[in-house]
Amino acid sequence: MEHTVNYLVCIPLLPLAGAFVLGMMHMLTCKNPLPEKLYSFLAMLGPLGSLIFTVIIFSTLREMPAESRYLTQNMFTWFSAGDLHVDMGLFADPLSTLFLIFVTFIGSLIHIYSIGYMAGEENYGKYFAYFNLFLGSMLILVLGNGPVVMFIGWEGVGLCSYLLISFYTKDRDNVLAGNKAFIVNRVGDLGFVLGVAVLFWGLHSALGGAGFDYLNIKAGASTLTAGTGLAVCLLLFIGATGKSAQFPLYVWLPDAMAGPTPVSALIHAATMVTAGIYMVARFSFLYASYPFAGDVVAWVGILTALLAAIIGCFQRDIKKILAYSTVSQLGYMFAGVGVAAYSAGIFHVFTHSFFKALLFLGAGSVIYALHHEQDIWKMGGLKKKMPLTWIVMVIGALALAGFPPFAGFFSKDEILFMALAKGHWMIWLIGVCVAGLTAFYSFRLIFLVFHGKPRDQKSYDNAHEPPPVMTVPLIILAVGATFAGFFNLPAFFSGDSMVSTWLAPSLLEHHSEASRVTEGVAMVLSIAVVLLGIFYAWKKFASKPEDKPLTGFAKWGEDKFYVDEFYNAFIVQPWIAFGRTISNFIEPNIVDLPVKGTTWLYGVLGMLFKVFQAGYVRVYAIYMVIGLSLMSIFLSQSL
Amino acid sequence: MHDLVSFLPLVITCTGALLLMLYAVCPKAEQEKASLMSMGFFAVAFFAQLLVVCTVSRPLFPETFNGMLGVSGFTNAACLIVYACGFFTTLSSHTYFRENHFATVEFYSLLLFSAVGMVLLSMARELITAFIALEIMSLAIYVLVGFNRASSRSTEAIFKYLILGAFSGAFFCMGTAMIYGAAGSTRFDSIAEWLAFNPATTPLMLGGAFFLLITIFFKISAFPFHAWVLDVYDGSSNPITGFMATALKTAVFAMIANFLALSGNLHDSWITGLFWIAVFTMFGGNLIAIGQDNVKRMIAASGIVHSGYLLIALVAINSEYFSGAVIAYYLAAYSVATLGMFAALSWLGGEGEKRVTFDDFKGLAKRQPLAAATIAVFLLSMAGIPPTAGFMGKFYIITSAISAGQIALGVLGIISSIISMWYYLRLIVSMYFHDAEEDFIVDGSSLASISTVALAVAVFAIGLFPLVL
Amino acid sequence: MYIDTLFSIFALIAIAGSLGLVLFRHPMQSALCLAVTMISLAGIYALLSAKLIFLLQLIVYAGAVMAMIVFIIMFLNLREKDLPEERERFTYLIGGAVLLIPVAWFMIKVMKSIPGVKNSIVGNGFGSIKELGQVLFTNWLVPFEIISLLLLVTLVGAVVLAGIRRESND
Amino acid sequence: MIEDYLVLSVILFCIGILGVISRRNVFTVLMSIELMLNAANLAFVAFARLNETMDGQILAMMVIAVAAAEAALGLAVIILLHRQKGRLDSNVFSLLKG
Repeated sequence: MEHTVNYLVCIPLLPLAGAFVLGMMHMLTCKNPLPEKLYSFLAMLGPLGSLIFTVIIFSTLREMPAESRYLTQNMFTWFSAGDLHVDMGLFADPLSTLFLIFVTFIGSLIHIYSIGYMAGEENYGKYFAYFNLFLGSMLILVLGNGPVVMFIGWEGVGLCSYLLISFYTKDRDNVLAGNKAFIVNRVGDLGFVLGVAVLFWGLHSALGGAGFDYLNIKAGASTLTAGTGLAVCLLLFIGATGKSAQFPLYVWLPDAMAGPTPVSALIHAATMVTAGIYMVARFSFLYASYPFAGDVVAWVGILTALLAAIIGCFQRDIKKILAYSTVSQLGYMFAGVGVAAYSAGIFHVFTHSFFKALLFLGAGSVIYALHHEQDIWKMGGLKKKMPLTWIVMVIGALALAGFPPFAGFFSKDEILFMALAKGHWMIWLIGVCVAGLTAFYSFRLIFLVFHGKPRDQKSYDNAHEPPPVMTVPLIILAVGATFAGFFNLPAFFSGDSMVSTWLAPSLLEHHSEASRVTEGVAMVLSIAVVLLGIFYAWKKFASKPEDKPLTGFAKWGEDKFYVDEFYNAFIVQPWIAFGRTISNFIEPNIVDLPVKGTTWLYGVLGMLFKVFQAGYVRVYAIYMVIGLSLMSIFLSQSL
Repeated sequence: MHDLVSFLPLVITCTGALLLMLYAVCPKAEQEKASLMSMGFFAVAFFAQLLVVCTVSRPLFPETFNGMLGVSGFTNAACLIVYACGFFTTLSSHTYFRENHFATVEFYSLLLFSAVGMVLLSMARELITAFIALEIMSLAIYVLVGFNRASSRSTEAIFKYLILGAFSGAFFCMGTAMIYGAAGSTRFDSIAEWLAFNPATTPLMLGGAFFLLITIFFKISAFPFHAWVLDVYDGSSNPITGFMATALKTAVFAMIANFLALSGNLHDSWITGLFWIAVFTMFGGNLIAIGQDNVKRMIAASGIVHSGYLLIALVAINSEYFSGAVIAYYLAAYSVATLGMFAALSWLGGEGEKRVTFDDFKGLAKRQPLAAATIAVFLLSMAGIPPTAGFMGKFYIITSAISAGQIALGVLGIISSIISMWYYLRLIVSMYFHDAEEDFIVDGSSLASISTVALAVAVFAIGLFPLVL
Repeated sequence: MYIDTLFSIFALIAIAGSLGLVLFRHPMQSALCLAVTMISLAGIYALLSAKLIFLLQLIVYAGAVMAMIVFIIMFLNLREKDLPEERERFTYLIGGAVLLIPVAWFMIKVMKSIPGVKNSIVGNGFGSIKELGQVLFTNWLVPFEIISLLLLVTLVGAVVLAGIRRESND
Repeated sequence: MIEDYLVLSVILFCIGILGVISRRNVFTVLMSIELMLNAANLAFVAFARLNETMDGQILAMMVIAVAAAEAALGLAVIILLHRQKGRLDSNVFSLLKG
């Protein structure tokens, strides 16, 4: 079977080209912008085109034998230095194709939604240019044929998140949030780069000048020494914690809510945060050989999930709640891939992308209806005004809480069950608790926003359903959030685990079997915990919610356990002080000295040479003869 | 037949020169028309040259011309650069002479004549043919430099250039005589044959090559034969300065590269000498440029530095597989930036070239953002900032030096290019970070402005060109 | 034998003439000295069996070129006060001579490296007009043709620089 | 001996260089350059005699033509200089410097 195709490049290229065209148009016409319809039409071309190509790739891959199911395209040799040979190439296998499917699909839906949400905004063209760029970078990240190409996309999404989070540049807080996201991501990127460097260092003799891509790395991975392999895994995971917002680098994600709501949806559902999971799954052949690294990943994941779920229970801002839920769900995913249940983790990424996009876009609709009001304590009773939004939000919340038969149930339970089956019962236990918390805070949100009495009558009166361009994507996503789980119906429900089977060739996974009884009991238990959470939320918030100041532990939770303040006091401030010292004292007095000295020397020499340009033709002739004479002396030696 | 096609662009240019010369006699002759005609001739010659670009390396009319002219891929590239330079110089001149009224039809005739000389020089496969071509080129350029008879600066420039040029030309003659004495012939193929059996350090061959190189060093303004270049560039009109800095250098480099590449023996014997000349040229040029306040003099001095880089490439050429691609690429990159710079100066310089110093361009970015941006592009390309053509050119030169084992030279080249930022950035700072003191009222619809923009695009196009390959 | 004697005489005259060129203050005296050098060089060409070059040296160089130079000197009607003072020229001459020692030494070393051959007049039409013409129009056609271009450039250039210019565009 | 002719050529060449670098009179400088070209010519003819090929004499002819052209243009420039300043001192023409 021929593995080389020439249309892979179209997938990232179409959104990138869209970004370029939109960006140029915006720059050329920023004074008197073109009609919004034109921008939106152009913006849609890229994502939809990518979606079509993704479908083509999917069907091509399906026809290939499972064991050699991949497509590649090499565009050109990017660079080649010593043994390091990097091709600018793309690589599509079942894993990346699954990512492509939901990235392009959900990305397109969010694009459509944005047309409505951003209508009438300033910098409409710039927004869509960034959006397309974001999607294009994510697609490069997913499709890159090796860690170096992946890194282009990795940095690209980081850049775009910065640009989009601080999109409303007039507000200084937004810019600071963008800076925070960028800087925290850079910390993670350092880990990633170091990991790739160590990986290459460990492999360069095994590669022997062959291309530094996944196929060759996988083939040579067995030659890594144990220490090197472990170091690579841990360093790469640092990168993943940055991009996928895990402890201790999760702090940027809640602040990233500063951007327009569709941006949050895109970051949380389709791009950026899934990158870390993708990367760990991509290197599953490494993580599988180092159980310790896997344990670290799993524990960091599940603890992040717990922490974020607790914080989520006490937030007031509708988008922050969703943000912490994302952090929490990402923790689940890492727990999944950490216990070597890669397909379960990936499947949760897949389902999560549907219901999280749904929740964000639904929240966006609410915010849009209430003219940018984000505090859930100022909402209430919106069920009557926005029935459609209510329905889809409930579906999203049920899916998030993991209530059967919605999408989240199957994927989350798969992770929990796999943790149990592999003997990580502590992780399983925490996971179940987190499930209860998740149910609690998601329904807290639903009840406070849609039920009860309106707490702010004025904005309640103005509320209305958004236009169809926004509701249609919501409906499509709601359908997805309801049924996406059935793609991977486990054997327990006499399903055939379609997604896991599809992913099998890309992942190195050992399936462990546990008895049907255990599986059943675990499932019932988690459903029960979820129901408990929903019930508690109903009891507390459905009829007569009280917005009283929080105290004690709850206050801690509301203030996010002071992690940001901790970072500020112990990392940011000392760092700033250190920087001040350097710039005020060390830089001008010590570092600049040789620079200034050289500058001075050159200035003096320059003046001297000016004198030599005396302007007399005879003097110039004399220079020539002096040169001639010196060279003659030199040449006479060799005669 | 093939020979005739290879010869076609030269014939076109030559015809153009002669026609314009005759047109000059016509009582109703107008210089504006003449400039359009010469533009046409250069354009046609350029496209004719594009047609012949693919011809393989061979002597032209070997029976009739006795192998004295030849074409190769490198020669073709050099000719392309010369024609393009001529074309853009004509565009700049057209604008320049709207505010400076001293042009006549002969100006364009001489421009075409000098291009003929340059093309012949790059095609020459025989020393005395090369000498005559060099003189055609030089004499035409001398006259163009001194074209403004009313200006004492211009007269001084032609005087200095002519005296020193003729002085250095005498060395070429003496060198040719010595090589003739050694090898019994002045044809490149015979010299190569002779060198196959005799060492290049035979006294007569060594001395002959030495004197030839002296002339070449003078023409490309290598240290210590550089002193004339600032005064002459300063004194001549903007378009001509651009033409001199680019086309002339291209042709001379084509000739000397062809000569040095004729035998590995000969090239090897000059590596050490060229090494030192390259180093002194780069650093001497930088030091001179640092002290300059006048943009034209600064560009002239930076031209010395660029000659240094090209000498690095000359050190690194491989005689067995000589394609000259690196040299041709760098020349193209350098020419585009320099021509663009002088096109912009022709456009912005104003009447009697009143804007010449760094301070005169203060705040240009506020009044003429497009012009400032294009000038910044050219300066950045000259400084070798990616993704401009200048960066790629320098990159190739330094990699070729390193792959030829001249690591020290490569490192020195990088250091020199860092130093050169000093004076390039100074102009950018002056344009962008100062308030405007005047309005820079210029005719924005002129041909020079179009050519400036076209060249700025070309800076990037040439920079990306190797990626396309 | 008489060839060597004649050469010595011509050489001495040539060197004396060239020194006169460099040393005399007035350009007219220098020009006449140069003419003397050129004529004696013509004689040396004859000794080297270069009959045509001997003729050309006399006709073109000593005749035409020198006549042109002398004509221009007289045309400009230089008086004593137009000439540069050049008091320092002997300093420069001595300094220049010192500077030139390595160059001259190098060149003489190069020239001395050839095998010693006794000069004698070569017969068989070596250097005569017919033979030279044949070589010129067979092997050396290209340089001969492009010299015509050079002369055209000079013509146009001299007119542009020194001729009457029609002020067309002002 | 042929090399004597060549040595004479070297001497004349060096005297020519000396004239260029030590004199300020523009005419003398121009004539010194002519002298250098003459010296090169002598070398051509002497080498032609040595190699017993006539190519050297052809080359000498070419150089004579080039020298004549250069002299013509040089004289045109001298007329130009004289028109501007009325002086023929090369040091007078040092407006461009630095």
